[in-house]
This record gives sequence, C-alpha cells and structure tokens, in this order.
Amino acid sequence: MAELGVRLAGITLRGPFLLASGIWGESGESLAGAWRAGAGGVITKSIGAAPRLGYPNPTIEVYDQWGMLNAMGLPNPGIDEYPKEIEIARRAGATVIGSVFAGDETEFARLSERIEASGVQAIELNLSCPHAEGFGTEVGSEPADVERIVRAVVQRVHLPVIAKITPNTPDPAALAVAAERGGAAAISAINTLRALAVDVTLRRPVLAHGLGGLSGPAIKPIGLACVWQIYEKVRIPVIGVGGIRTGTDALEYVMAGARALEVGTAITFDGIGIFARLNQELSERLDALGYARLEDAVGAAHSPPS
Amino acid sequence: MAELGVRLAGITLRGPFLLASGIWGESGESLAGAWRAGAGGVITKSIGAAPRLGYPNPTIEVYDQWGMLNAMGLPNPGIDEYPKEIEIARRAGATVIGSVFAGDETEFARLSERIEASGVQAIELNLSCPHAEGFGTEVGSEPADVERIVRAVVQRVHLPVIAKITPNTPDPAALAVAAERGGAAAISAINTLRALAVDVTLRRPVLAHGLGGLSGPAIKPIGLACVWQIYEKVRIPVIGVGGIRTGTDALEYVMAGARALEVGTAITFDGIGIFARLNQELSERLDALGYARLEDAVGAAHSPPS
Amino acid sequence: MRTVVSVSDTVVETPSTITLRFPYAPSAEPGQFVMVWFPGDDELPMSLSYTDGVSKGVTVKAMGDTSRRVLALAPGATLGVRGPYGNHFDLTPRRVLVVGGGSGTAVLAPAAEGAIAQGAQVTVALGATRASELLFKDRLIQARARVKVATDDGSEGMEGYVTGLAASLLDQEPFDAVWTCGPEVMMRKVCAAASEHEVPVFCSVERHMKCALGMCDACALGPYHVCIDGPVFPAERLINSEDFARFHRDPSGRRVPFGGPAPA
Amino acid sequence: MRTVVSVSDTVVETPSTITLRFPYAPSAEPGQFVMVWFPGDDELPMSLSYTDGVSKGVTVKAMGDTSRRVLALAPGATLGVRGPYGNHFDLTPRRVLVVGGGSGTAVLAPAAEGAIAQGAQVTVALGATRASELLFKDRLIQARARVKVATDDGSEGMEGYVTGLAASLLDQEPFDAVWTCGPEVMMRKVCAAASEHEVPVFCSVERHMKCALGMCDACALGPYHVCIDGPVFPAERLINSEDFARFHRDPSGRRVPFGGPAPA
Ligand SMILES: Cc1cc2nc3c(=O)[nH]c(=O)nc-3n(C[C@H](O)[C@H](O)[C@H](O)COP(=O)(O)OP(=O)(O)OC[C@H]3O[C@@H](n4cnc5c(N)ncnc54)[C@H](O)[C@@H]3O)c2cc1C
Ligand SMILES: Cc1cc2nc3c(=O)[nH]c(=O)nc-3n(C[C@H](O)[C@H](O)[C@H](O)COP(=O)(O)OP(=O)(O)OC[C@H]3O[C@@H](n4cnc5c(N)ncnc54)[C@H](O)[C@@H]3O)c2cc1C
Ligand SMILES: Cc1cc2nc3c(=O)[nH]c(=O)nc-3n(C[C@H](O)[C@H](O)[C@H](O)COP(=O)(O)O)c2cc1C
Ligand SMILES: Cc1cc2nc3c(=O)[nH]c(=O)nc-3n(C[C@H](O)[C@H](O)[C@H](O)COP(=O)(O)O)c2cc1C
Ligand code: FES
Ligand code: FES
Repeated sequence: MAELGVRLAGITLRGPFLLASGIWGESGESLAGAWRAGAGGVITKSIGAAPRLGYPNPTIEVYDQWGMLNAMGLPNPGIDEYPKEIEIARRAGATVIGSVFAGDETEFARLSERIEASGVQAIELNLSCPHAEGFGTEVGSEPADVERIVRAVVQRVHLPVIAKITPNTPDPAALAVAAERGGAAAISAINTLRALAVDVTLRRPVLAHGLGGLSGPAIKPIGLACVWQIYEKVRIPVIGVGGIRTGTDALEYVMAGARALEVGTAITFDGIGIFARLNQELSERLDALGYARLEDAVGAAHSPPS
Repeated sequence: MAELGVRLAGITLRGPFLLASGIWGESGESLAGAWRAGAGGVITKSIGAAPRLGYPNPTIEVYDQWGMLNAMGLPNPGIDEYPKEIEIARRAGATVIGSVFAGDETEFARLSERIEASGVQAIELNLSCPHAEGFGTEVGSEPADVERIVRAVVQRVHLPVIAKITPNTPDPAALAVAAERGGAAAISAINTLRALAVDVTLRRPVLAHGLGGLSGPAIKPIGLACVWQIYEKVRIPVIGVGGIRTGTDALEYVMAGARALEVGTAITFDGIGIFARLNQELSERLDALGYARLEDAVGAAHSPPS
Repeated sequence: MRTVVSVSDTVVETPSTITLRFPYAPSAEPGQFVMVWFPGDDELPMSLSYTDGVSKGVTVKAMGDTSRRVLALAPGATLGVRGPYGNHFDLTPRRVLVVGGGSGTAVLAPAAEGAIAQGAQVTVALGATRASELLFKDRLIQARARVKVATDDGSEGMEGYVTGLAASLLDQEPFDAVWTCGPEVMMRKVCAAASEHEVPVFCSVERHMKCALGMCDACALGPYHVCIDGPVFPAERLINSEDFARFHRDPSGRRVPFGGPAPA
Repeated sequence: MRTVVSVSDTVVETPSTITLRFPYAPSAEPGQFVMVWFPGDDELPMSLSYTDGVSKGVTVKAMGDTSRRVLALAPGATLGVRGPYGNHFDLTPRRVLVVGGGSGTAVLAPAAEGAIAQGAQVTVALGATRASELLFKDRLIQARARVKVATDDGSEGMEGYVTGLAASLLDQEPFDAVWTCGPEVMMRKVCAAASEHEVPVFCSVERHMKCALGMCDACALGPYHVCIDGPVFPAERLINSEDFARFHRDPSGRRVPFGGPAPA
C-alpha cells in the first residue's frame, strides 16, 4: 500500500485529502465527522470578523453530475463564536486548517491571529471567493494585493499560511508567485469560477444573488491547468482543489504538481464516505503504477517518461 | 412563430445562431454547409498572417457529454490563401464574419483590412484563445491592450468590429468596456477556459501542447456570468457563446443579455443538424413565453417580473 | 435541477395556513420535504403534505415575510420545486400514535394516511392554539384515524397542550410507535412520555436549510445534517443531544438558543 | 475518452509494415478507424485491420517520423486509443472485387473476411511495389478470398499497377461492388474502370485528421468531413469532386495538390 501521508508546509498530514472550505465547515461536529470519515485534515468555513448570514435562498443550483453553482455569500458565525467549533474538531483529534476572509490586509492579519489562537494547525486565506462584494476575488486578483495581504498575515502569525488562489485570472501563476514572495507556505488552487444560471420561465437568475461560483467535476480541467502553471513557477507546495471525485482525479492533480488535495462538491454527490474511497482508490492507483509514496508522484507529468 | 432574425452591429442576421470560430471554419465548403444547415451566420476560423500548422496531435480530449478540451494551436491557411474559402461561402449566400488573430495592434489592423477586402460582413477579433503563445489571452487580458487593438482596427476598416473576450479574467466587463471605448460594434463572450488533462498511466498531459481550452456545456454557467456582467456595463450588443446545446441554453444567454449566439462544441455532440433544431427550439420557447421577437427577450433576466 | 411548476389548487386550511397543490412527478415518501422557491422571495424547505401521485402539495404556515406572502397565492402562481429530500417515516408499525402540533401536522397527515392504507391503527393527538387552527382534522378523520384534539384555549377538545393529551393516550393504551412534528420543546416532552412506556418515537425536526444536499452545514444538528440524515430522527438520536429543543443554528451558522435573540 | 492499452502482439507484415494487436473492447465494423496516440509522439488515424472481438489491431506503414518509430514497437508498449470512428463498408454485396494498394489493404482485409463469412465471393486484386511489400496475402487466401497479385517490379504476379489488374478482372467477370483503398490516383482509376461496367465502387479515403469528431475541419473534402461522413465514400461522391486525387489539405487547412510542396 503506497504511503499517502504527506508533509506540507511544515505540518504532517495523515492523508492528502482535505475537507475543502465551505463544505461541512460551519460546525465543529461536522469537521470532526469529516475527519472520522478519513479526511487527512479539515479546512473550516471561511470565517470573517462578524457573524454573516449569507445570501438568501436559492443559494445553489446543481447540474446533473458534472457541476454545481453556489452563492452562499460567505455565511459564518464570526471569529468570536467560531473558536468553539474548532475546539470540538480538535478534541476529535482532527488536523484543522482555519480559513479566513477579509476585505483588506489589516483585517486578514487580525483574523489570522485570532484563528491561530484557537488552535488550528495552518491558516488558509480565502483570496478567491468569486461572488462576495468586497472580499475574495475582489481583493485577490492582483499579484500586488495578494503579496501585501499574505505578507501582512505572515508577519503576525507563526503558523504556515496557505494562499487560496482564484481561477478567474489570466495568470494564476503570477498570483501564486506573489503569495510565495509574501511568505506563503503553500498555495491552494482553485476556488470556484464565477458563473450564473437563468431560469427562462421565471425570467430571472436562479440564485438569489445572481452570480455564483461553479464547482465540481466540470472545473477539474481548469483546476489542473492552474496547478500545472503554478507548479512551474513556485517552490512551495501546491494543494489541488476543484472537481476531485475519484482517485484518478486526485492523481491527475498530483502529477500536475499538487502535494495535497481538497474535496468539496463531490461530498454532495457521494456522501462523506468519499474520503475512505478516495484514500483507497489513490493508494491502489499508486501501487499499480509502482509508486511507493504519494510524494514521489508529485509533478510527475512535468517530466514524462521518454 | 417568434421572429428570430436580429439586427446586430449594423448587419441583419436571419437567425441568432452563428457558427463559432474554429469549428467547421477552415474550408469554404464547410462554412457553406453550416449556413445551409440553418446557421444565421458563419464565423471563420481565426486567420493569421501566415499559414500555421497548429500543434501536433493529440489536440483534443472529450469529457463525456459535458465538455471538451482542445489545443489546436490556431492552425489556419493564412490570410493570403483564405479569401478563396470565404469566396466559396459567400457564393453559397452565407453571412460570413471573418475572425482574425494577431500578436499586436498593427498586425490586427493589417489582417482586418485584408479580410475586409475578402467580402466578409463583420470582423471578429480573437482576443481570447487561451493556449497560443503570443496571441489570444496574451494580448487580450488587459483592458488597455484590448482598447488599443480594437481602436487600431476600427480606424482601418469600415466593417463592424466584434471583440471576442476571454473568460480567464477577474473582470470580463472591464475588457468589454475597453473594447466599446475602442470602437467595437459588439462583444462576443466567451472563448474557452484554460484547462488541462493528465493521463495518469502515461504520466503526461493528454494534449501535445499540455494546456488547452475547455468548451462545451460545462462552461455555459461561466459564459452566462460573463454575458450578464458585460450587458450591465456596455451599450453595444453582446453575442453569447459557450456551451449552447439547446434552445433553453440559448434563451438563458438571451435573457442574460445576448442578442446573438455562437455554437461550437455542441456540433460535435449533435451534428450540424443542431442549427435547425436550435432555431426550432428557441422559437417554440419564445412562443410559449409570449415573446413575439427574440429581441424582446434580450436582457429580460436583468429586470425580472415582480 | 429545479422544476418550475404552476400551482393548480390552493386550500386555505386555517386562518394562517394554506395548502398549495401542484403537479410534480418525482416519487416521494411521507416525511420527505422539497425546497420550494417562491420567485422573487425565498426558497424554503417544506414537507410534502401530499406525497401520492403527481399532484403533490405543501402546507404552509404564515411565520415570517415569505410564508405570509404565500398565504395570498392563487392558482396559476409559479414555484420552483426541487427534491424530494431527506428520509421518511417507516410505515410498518401497526399501532401508531401521531402527535401533531400546529403546522407540524402537515408532514404527519400523509404518513398517517399511508400507514392506515397499509392496515395500521392510527390515533392522532392533534394540537393547536385554538379550534380554527387545527390542521387536517377532517382529512385525518376521513382517512379513518382516531382523532383526539387539544387546544391551548380549550375552544375545542381538551384544554391545554397536545403533549398532555399524548401522555394520557400513552398511559391508556399500547402503541408500537409515536410520530411527532412540532416545536422541539413539545417533541421533547412527547419523547419523555413515550420513553416511560418504552414506545419508540420518531420526530420530524426542522433546522435552517440552504442546500438541502448535505453540503453547506446550515442544518447541522450535532453530528447529523437534518437535510440528509433527517428530517425524521428516532428519539434516541435526539434526547441526549445538547441541541435538541435547546439550540439551533441561525443562517450564519451560529448556535443560538431557541427563542433567543435574532442574529445581527 | 481515450483508453490506454498495452500492445499484446506485434507482427512485422512487410519490411515497412507492422501490425499491433491490443485489447480494446468497443465494437467496430470493417472500414472504421481509431485514433492511436503514440505517447511522446503523434496521435494518428489508423484503420482497424482487426475488428472482431476484443483483440483489435492496426497495421501501420512506415511513412514519416512517427510511423517509422512505430515499426520498432514491441509487445508491452502503451498506446492511447479512441474510437472507432467513421462509417464502414456495407458487407451485403455477393460478388465483391477488393482492390488494395500497399497499406490500403489494412482496412480491406477485415472487410473481405467479413463479407466471406456472410457468404460473399471475394476477389482481391492485391498490389504493392514489390513482392515483399504485399500485405495480408496469406491472411486473405486463408479467408478463402481469390487473391490476384500485381507488383510494380514484377517480382510477384502481374508486373505493373494493381489498377490494370483490377480493370482486367472487371472486364472478365461480373461484380456487385468494388472496395478499394490506396493512393487516390489509384482509386480514381479503379472508379473509372468500374464505372464502365456500372459496378458501384466504395473508396476508403485518407485526409489529415486532428479531432476525428467532425469539428476541426482538418479532414474537409468538399462538403464532407472524412472523419464522420467517411472514410468510406461511394464513388459518385468523389469522382466529380475537384479534390479527389488532386488536392488535400495540409495541417494548416491549406488546400494543396497531392505530391505538392510541403507547407512552410
Ligand atoms: C425539513 C423542513 C420541513 C418544513 N416543513 C414545513 C411545512 O410543511 N410547513 C411550514 O409551514 N413550514 C415548514 N418548515 C418550516 C419553514 O421552512 C419555515 O417556517 C419557513 O421557512 C418560514 O419562512 P419565512 O421566510 O416566512 O420566515 P422568516 O421570517 O424568514 O423566518 C421565520 C423562521 O422560519 C424559519 N426559517 C426561515 N428560513 C428558513 C429556511 N431556509 N430553512 C428552515 N427554516 C427557515 C426560521 O426558524 C425562522 O426563524 C419546514 C422546515 C424544515 C427544515
Ligand atoms: C482514416 C484513415 C485511416 C488510416 N489508416 C491507416 C492504416 O491503417 N495504416 C497506415 O499505415 N496508415 C493509415 N493512415 C495514414 C496514417 O495516418 C498516416 O500515414 C500516418 O499518420 C503517417 O504518420 P507519420 O507521422 O509517420 O508521417 P508524417 O511524417 O507526419 O507525414 C507523412 C504523411 O502522413 C500523413 N499524416 C500525417 N499525420 C496525419 C494525420 N494526423 N492524419 C492523416 N494523415 C496524416 C500525411 O499525408 C503526411 O504527409 C490512415 C489515415 C486516415 C485518415
Ligand atoms: C457551497 C460551497 C461553499 C464554499 N465556501 C467556501 C468558503 O467559504 N471559502 C473558500 O475558500 N472556498 C469555498 N468554496 C470553494 C471550495 O472550497 C472549493 O475551492 C471549490 O468548491 C472547488 O472544489 P470542489 O469542486 O471539490 O467543490 C465553497 C464551495 C462550495 C461548493
Ligand atoms: C476545436 C476548437 C477550436 C476553436 N478555435 C477558435 C478560433 O480559432 N478562434 C476563436 O475565436 N475561438 C475558437 N474556439 C472557441 C469557440 O469559438 C468558442 O468560443 C468556445 O468553444 C465556446 O463555445 P462552445 O462551448 O459552443 O464550443 C475554438 C473552440 C474549439 C472547441
Ligand atoms: S441544508 Fe445544507 S447541509 Fe443541510
Ligand atoms: S478530423 Fe476534425 S473534422 Fe475531421
């Protein structure tokens, strides 16, 4: 059985499949549940300075088996309440990564300090939500902004900082390079793609917020391209996310350059049991290809066998 | 039967469904064939200054029914040879829109003059191919570049100029506004999304070029978001493209703000007969919703019924 | 994934409750819910009060802004419907006590009908604030349920809460199962009364819902997601929970006490 | 959409031709082709020379860089395969003349076998530059085809082109159909000879291919796309075409004369 454990940004993950931010991430018991189901680590919902209700319903639209559109609107209990949830997940033994979102570097730094204090093992900065005014892509689309935000956070916390990058950009590698320059310990790519659905009978957008973000299998090719491009330009590890549903999907990401993976939408299609299945499938795939350790396959597609 | 003919950028289209650039677009007989099959107009393959072989095979990867990845590499016969093909399509009575690509505004202007002389009725500028070094997104990702290129072309030709915009951007509307400022008569959105597939058994990217572009149903939600955002910011008409396969898909684009539509990948799934079917389905949909003319539905989702 | 349907019939059931009937083909079981989009307004979880055949139905109680506006809907109104979601009541027990408080009866009525159709004996303890708010009394009688009534103001049946009525029924005769839906404090009391007689209880629980797909975590209740693990829970999953009848999560995900202050 | 397969057997058929056998489950008809990816090299259209069962095969003639390297492949080599694509030969005619030039016989052999299995009488006019380049002669004889040979250098059978052999066979006896594959000038001559006797001809045509899905236009031949409307065309679709045996398109889409200058 191939070794699936990886070292990433100074922390040791028992397996490469992390619960992606925003799925099962508001309550500590859910985080603990994902951990018990076999996740190598769990990333919290992105937490902000104050409680936020999110957008009204409808907040999601499902496309058959290939994709999902959502505009939750970054609902979250706020940094004052949320540490209680982290505590529950930690008591279950979970490796917890805290995700935060903010509108500028000062707030990012302040939130990161707060979440660091709550006992997480790394911090992921959401620089990439595509549909929240004043947050996400709006602060994470310019390399200079990314660098400034990451630097401000890195200067204030001791934990490894992961920059989560948007795919809504001409040059994801430039954003990753900026994050690396700012001191990021890892990059996650990708968040959702800005997207829309219209109900033609009702003559209006389906989601209450109008614009949302596309996730699920359909964005895997886009996520792979981002990871591929980023891997060629940075030395820090890359976490692949977007449309992972099978061990083969995961291995595509690994060979494109990812050292760990996040899983979101597929949980909706397949249930939380997907973590056990993914560990199993990836391990079998690696065995069949003669890899003793997942880490040996990282970036393999960049120097193919001749 | 609802009226499907539309006026767009000074030309009259007998129907809203245009053959998208790059599909059935290298030979005049194929263009003529798409016209005979019911396309409201046909857009040529993007033509450059010299013949270009494109990338080696594999150039495509198909994802079941929801998407397709390609990196053709802008193969084209070059502007010296290509007018013969346009001539064949024109003799068949087709409304022909000439697509061109170039590395800078000087070459864009020169190519546009040449293609204008060949008898097309409008010119589409490919500012958005996601995988050709020195072309496409590489010249079309900055609003200032888009404005400069469009202006250089508009100053040299009399035909309406359509700017085809990339979705690989944080702000498609900014690119469209720049094109409008430069004098564009219409915007097409979107081109493909930069994407990748890896063969894990062979440990290499599937496409010979590595990176390619994602098209087909999976990108419809992304195309809709771009059209939606652009429609809110420009006065010139928008042509919707990306994943259109049914009359309902088309109407989603129309209600999001599109006045005409381009169809590409769906031809691969459904054959060229798709144009007749799309005309039929869209017309029925409009009838059922009480629209006498397609034009009446343009942008309808921006002011939904209360 | 949503189907836009046109309301075929509306029935004003009580001064504050309306049933909307609409054609919706997917098959459903009593206990399941759908997400109903009232265009221009909210999308809300609603139990199916009619589960058989194509003509489904939901029965909506005016609570807040959206549901109040629903009361004014007329046939022809368009809705977006997705689902059905969640688990359902097991209709096999032979002697069932149904305890419905207010609009909770919406989800219990088709379950009672289904069980009776399979030969069960169903007793319904029906509660409401006042006689005019009793939901589906005639429907249940017509289905041959034995219906007992309690009203807070005594305007019909026993005066007092339906929990008292349920407790006395449990004292009087044996049941194989209790099904209940209503405010969680009410359901907790029903669980307590039934546990004295060792009768298994199944509670239909409501939590704030967004995705209804087991993804967004809005409906988290302890280790469960009400949208996929519920809405019907056996009492033993609830009674030791710190949250049941005490806390729920507001739309931000904050754990707040029932009846507590609304979030900022 | 591609299946990565491992070559199970290789057979060197002639000094310049190799057959690769590999397991590939999708069912195929004689005349169809697959796109074969030689990893690290090109992906090329190749007719299936073995269409039955799971053990499919392609027979590759060394032409340019990639196909020359294919000649050196050994069992265990991995290929990406997609397809089968295109139309196929109609195997119902009773008396068939098969005219194969060089590696064109690759696609004709399974068609001949298939027709014989259905009871047809098949005569094969087999041509090659020299005896050692005759493809599938033994295979066709074993399938009970009547095999006549022509070689350019006279090293076996009739000296001269296979077109002359075919013309004399057409003069001598009646046929219900002619199937041919080879250089287009050859096929054009076969069409001319057969039309004198009013025998329908079906030509398997090659054009540069990229997508094989009727999308990229690389394989445009007049109003047709060889990848989806062909590769098998009835003669009447070809003989009046300005392109057949005269022009093809290079990978840029330029219409260039056969044997003309390679593109820049
Ligand atoms: C599984 C399930 C089944 C339900 N079945 C029925 C039913 O058959 N009939 C019925 O009348 N009601 C039912 N409800 C409750 C119903 O969804 C809410 O009462 C209704 O949404 C009130 O909406 P409002 O916008 O009018 O109220 P608001 O003014 O928005 O809020 C009033 C209260 O309604 C609840 N609520 C609001 N939005 C939601 C939401 N998205 N999800 C859950 N609760 C919400 C909250 O408790 C809130 O405090 C059900 C709820 C769930 C979870
Ligand atoms: C439907 C079809 C079926 C075919 N079946 C067979 C077969 O069974 N056996 C066989 O040996 N050959 C077959 N060919 C031809 C074969 O694909 C080419 O001869 C082969 O690709 C040469 O490749 P190369 O890279 O070695 O040559 P190159 O050096 O690249 O070029 C030599 C010539 O090969 C042709 N060629 C190159 N690439 C392609 C391409 N992508 N598509 C079409 N032609 C190309 C061109 O005519 C070119 O001039 C078939 C072609 C088609 C279209
Ligand atoms: C419902 C939902 C909510 C999400 N919320 C967040 C969030 O709060 N913060 C964040 O960084 N990403 C969020 N994401 C993005 C996911 O973490 C992930 O990047 C994306 O969905 C792609 O992965 P997937 O295809 O596996 O879902 C959310 C995604 C979904 C579907
Ligand atoms: C094989 C292929 C080739 C393409 N070539 C071009 C091109 O030359 N110029 C261009 O502007 N767009 C090109 N495109 C993009 C399409 O015109 C279209 O914008 C995109 O595919 C989305 O539409 P669809 O989903 O309907 O295919 C190409 C797309 C495909 C699939
Ligand atoms: S409503 Fe989203 S998890 Fe239950
Ligand atoms: S090979 Fe692309 S259309 Fe035939």
